Amino acid sequence: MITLSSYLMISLALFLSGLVVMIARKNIIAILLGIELILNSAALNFAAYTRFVNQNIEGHIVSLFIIVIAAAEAAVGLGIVIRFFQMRESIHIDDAAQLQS
Amino acid sequence: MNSTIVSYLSQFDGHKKFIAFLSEVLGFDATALIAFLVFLIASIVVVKVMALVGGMGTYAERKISADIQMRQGPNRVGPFGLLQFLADGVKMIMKEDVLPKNADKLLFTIAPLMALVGVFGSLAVVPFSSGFILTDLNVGVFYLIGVSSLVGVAIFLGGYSSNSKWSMLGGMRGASQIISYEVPVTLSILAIVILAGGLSFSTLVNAQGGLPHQWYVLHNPFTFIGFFVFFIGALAETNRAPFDLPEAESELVSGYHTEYTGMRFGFFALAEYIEVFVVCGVAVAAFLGGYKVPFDLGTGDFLVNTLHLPPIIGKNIGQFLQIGSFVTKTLLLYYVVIWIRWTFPRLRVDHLMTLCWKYLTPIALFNLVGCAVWLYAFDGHSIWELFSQMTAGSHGGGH
Amino acid sequence: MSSPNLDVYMPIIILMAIGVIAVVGALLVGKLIRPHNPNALKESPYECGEEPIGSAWSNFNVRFYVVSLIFIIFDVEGALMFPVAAVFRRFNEIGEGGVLLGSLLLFILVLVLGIVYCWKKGDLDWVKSFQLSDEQIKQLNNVKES
Amino acid sequence: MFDNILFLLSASLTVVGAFSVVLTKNLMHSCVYLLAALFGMAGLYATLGADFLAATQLVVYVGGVVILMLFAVMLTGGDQDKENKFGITKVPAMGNTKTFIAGGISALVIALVILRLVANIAKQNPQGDLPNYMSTVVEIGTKLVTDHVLAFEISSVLLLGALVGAAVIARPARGDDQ
Repeated sequence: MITLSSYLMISLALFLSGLVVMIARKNIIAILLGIELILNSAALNFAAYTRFVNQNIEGHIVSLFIIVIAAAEAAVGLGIVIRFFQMRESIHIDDAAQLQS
Repeated sequence: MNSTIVSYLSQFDGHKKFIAFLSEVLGFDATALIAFLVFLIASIVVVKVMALVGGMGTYAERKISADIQMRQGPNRVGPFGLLQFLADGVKMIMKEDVLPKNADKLLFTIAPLMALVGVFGSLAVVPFSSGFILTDLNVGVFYLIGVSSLVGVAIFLGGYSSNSKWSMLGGMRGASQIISYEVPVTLSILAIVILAGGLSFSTLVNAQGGLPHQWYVLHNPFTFIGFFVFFIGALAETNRAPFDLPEAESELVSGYHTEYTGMRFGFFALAEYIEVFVVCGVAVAAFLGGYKVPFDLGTGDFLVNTLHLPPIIGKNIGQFLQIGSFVTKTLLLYYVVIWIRWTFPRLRVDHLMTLCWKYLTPIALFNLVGCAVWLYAFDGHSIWELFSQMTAGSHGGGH
Repeated sequence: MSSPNLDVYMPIIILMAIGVIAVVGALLVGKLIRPHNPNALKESPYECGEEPIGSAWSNFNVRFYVVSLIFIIFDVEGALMFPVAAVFRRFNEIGEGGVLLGSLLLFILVLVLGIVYCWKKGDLDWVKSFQLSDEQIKQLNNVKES
Repeated sequence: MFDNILFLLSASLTVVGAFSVVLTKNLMHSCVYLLAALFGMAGLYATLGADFLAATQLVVYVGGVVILMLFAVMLTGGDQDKENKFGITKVPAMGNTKTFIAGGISALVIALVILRLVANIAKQNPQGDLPNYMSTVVEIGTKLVTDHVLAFEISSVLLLGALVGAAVIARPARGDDQ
């Protein structure tokens, strides 16, 4: 039987994977992959609640905007990564710690 | 709501009786089982026919090119060389499967799989007739755009995983070309969606008629240009000449599948030929009237009323006429695609990008705006309806 | 109808499964009948008979990224415009088409601004660095003459 | 019956893809596993009756974001563990045991917190039914130009900003090319 909890569990799994990727990886592109996973888990939650709880299409619209924003975020983030690589010849996150002294 | 081939079948009495009989024998509700079996059989039929189309595509390609270049073409295997593609297939299976030493083995294996899955997934929404459409999703066109973009990823991965410089160049070029030309294609389809008022293929087709002046390609000037933008974009998206830069023989050896041998190469080639058929089918469905038969023969009412056939037979004959109409138009476009390949020289890569971003995309945007304004200004009437109204109006004024 | 009817997705799954089975099956069947005698030369990447130097996985020009960047923006805008385009006709039939046309045109206008910017800045040119200005060509000619 | 099959297939594809993104050591592979996870997400949206979201997921992620990621990987020199030009030895770019332990512990803590919250929902087990939509496309389109028209227009401005910003950032500085 498929219930709301099963979708929430999948969403949780996606979120935790994204979290571990963001913390454990030191490659900026890999961190962006983690962010995509987390955004997707949020979008899945909205769609699942739409289906099971309030039957309101607004959840789908929020999910749609999450997808839009995720795409824009990926575009800008990867642009920054590429610029950073051109300047430092590295995509290691520790090389981007200039302000940290 | 979504209609499928099962919902078409379920309007016949025999289907219901069969389900009732089977449910009685098996002791549970057999509707789902029958639906699965019908889908499975229909899918296998479609895949077999498409494999045949892909195989015959290679044969047709050689015969037509031979015709254009005044040669004989394949003529040894079978009558007129018709069985050439079977010989090619056997050869492909018998070929040694070489895995380059430095290749990324996982990606090297799944790249052809991804190409084939993407193309097969897009087959599910191709409207062969009003009944024989595997599934008529509400988001049909949009789904097709999405799932066929798997082919772009597959080409990139195929180029990347070979770890050969030619493949890598071909893969990068291929991916950037496919994604670039997706923009004008999407915008052209968007213009048609505005006119038809829906995303499913049945909406697109049913908004058109059987005769050429009822097709969307002649609906108004914007769609007329839009058809050519779509067709050029579709040629580029399927890596057909004159846009076959990812596999340009003279500069990149064989492009993204340089290192692929045997069956793996065969799957890439098969995916490409089937994809050509699919995009030709989309062009037919969106612009050239789809499965509509002139004078509404396709619904079967005409046959039932004049020839006094039973409705069920009339309806099925109508379906076959629709399939014939769709397939004929699609294969004609397929011929044009092959004809173009052997007539035009290949573009240079910077010309390719200039054509896409500086010509096709602005034109497609202009068409989109034009179609939106046209729908608003003329209530969606086609240019012919406006003409006939005008002449009728002037007659009325004269009297 | 309470829950969505998911049977419409069945053919997609079946077709994709057929695709997977076809690939895996053909490769497995082929394994039985095809020859397999690899050697070092056969397994090295093809470079027209030369010894391959280095890996092919190296840096590429950034213009590939700019192209895919413009593409993804268009893609997302297309995704937002599709549902609006699908309801345009319905709105027009009840006489509310003007509002929708206005919002759609505004949306497209902003989209056009983006592509005009990229056009002006030369991001759409594939070979920007090879197009010399007239002055540079004159300089080059002077160098040749002297 | 088929509902469950579709759900199980999509869910397993999603979860296995997501976990493989965590576990693999190869950046290119993790991009492909991400593709699998996002593809499975499209199936999950389909099981939720959100057909337009499923198609959008396919178009935007499979066709767009993943290709962008793959291009970015290629533009930054494939997946090799490059040393930076100062030659400082650091943690490998794809992480080592220490970083994974840190990530695992934080994930465990957050998982416990979230599970505590979700437990209430699991007890209630809401079983709403979808209303009989014509199609979600029409509903979403209507909402986008009536209630959410501001968000619709502003998202175009957001995308314009993203396009201009990313193009400015990524564009090679004057003279870099020559």
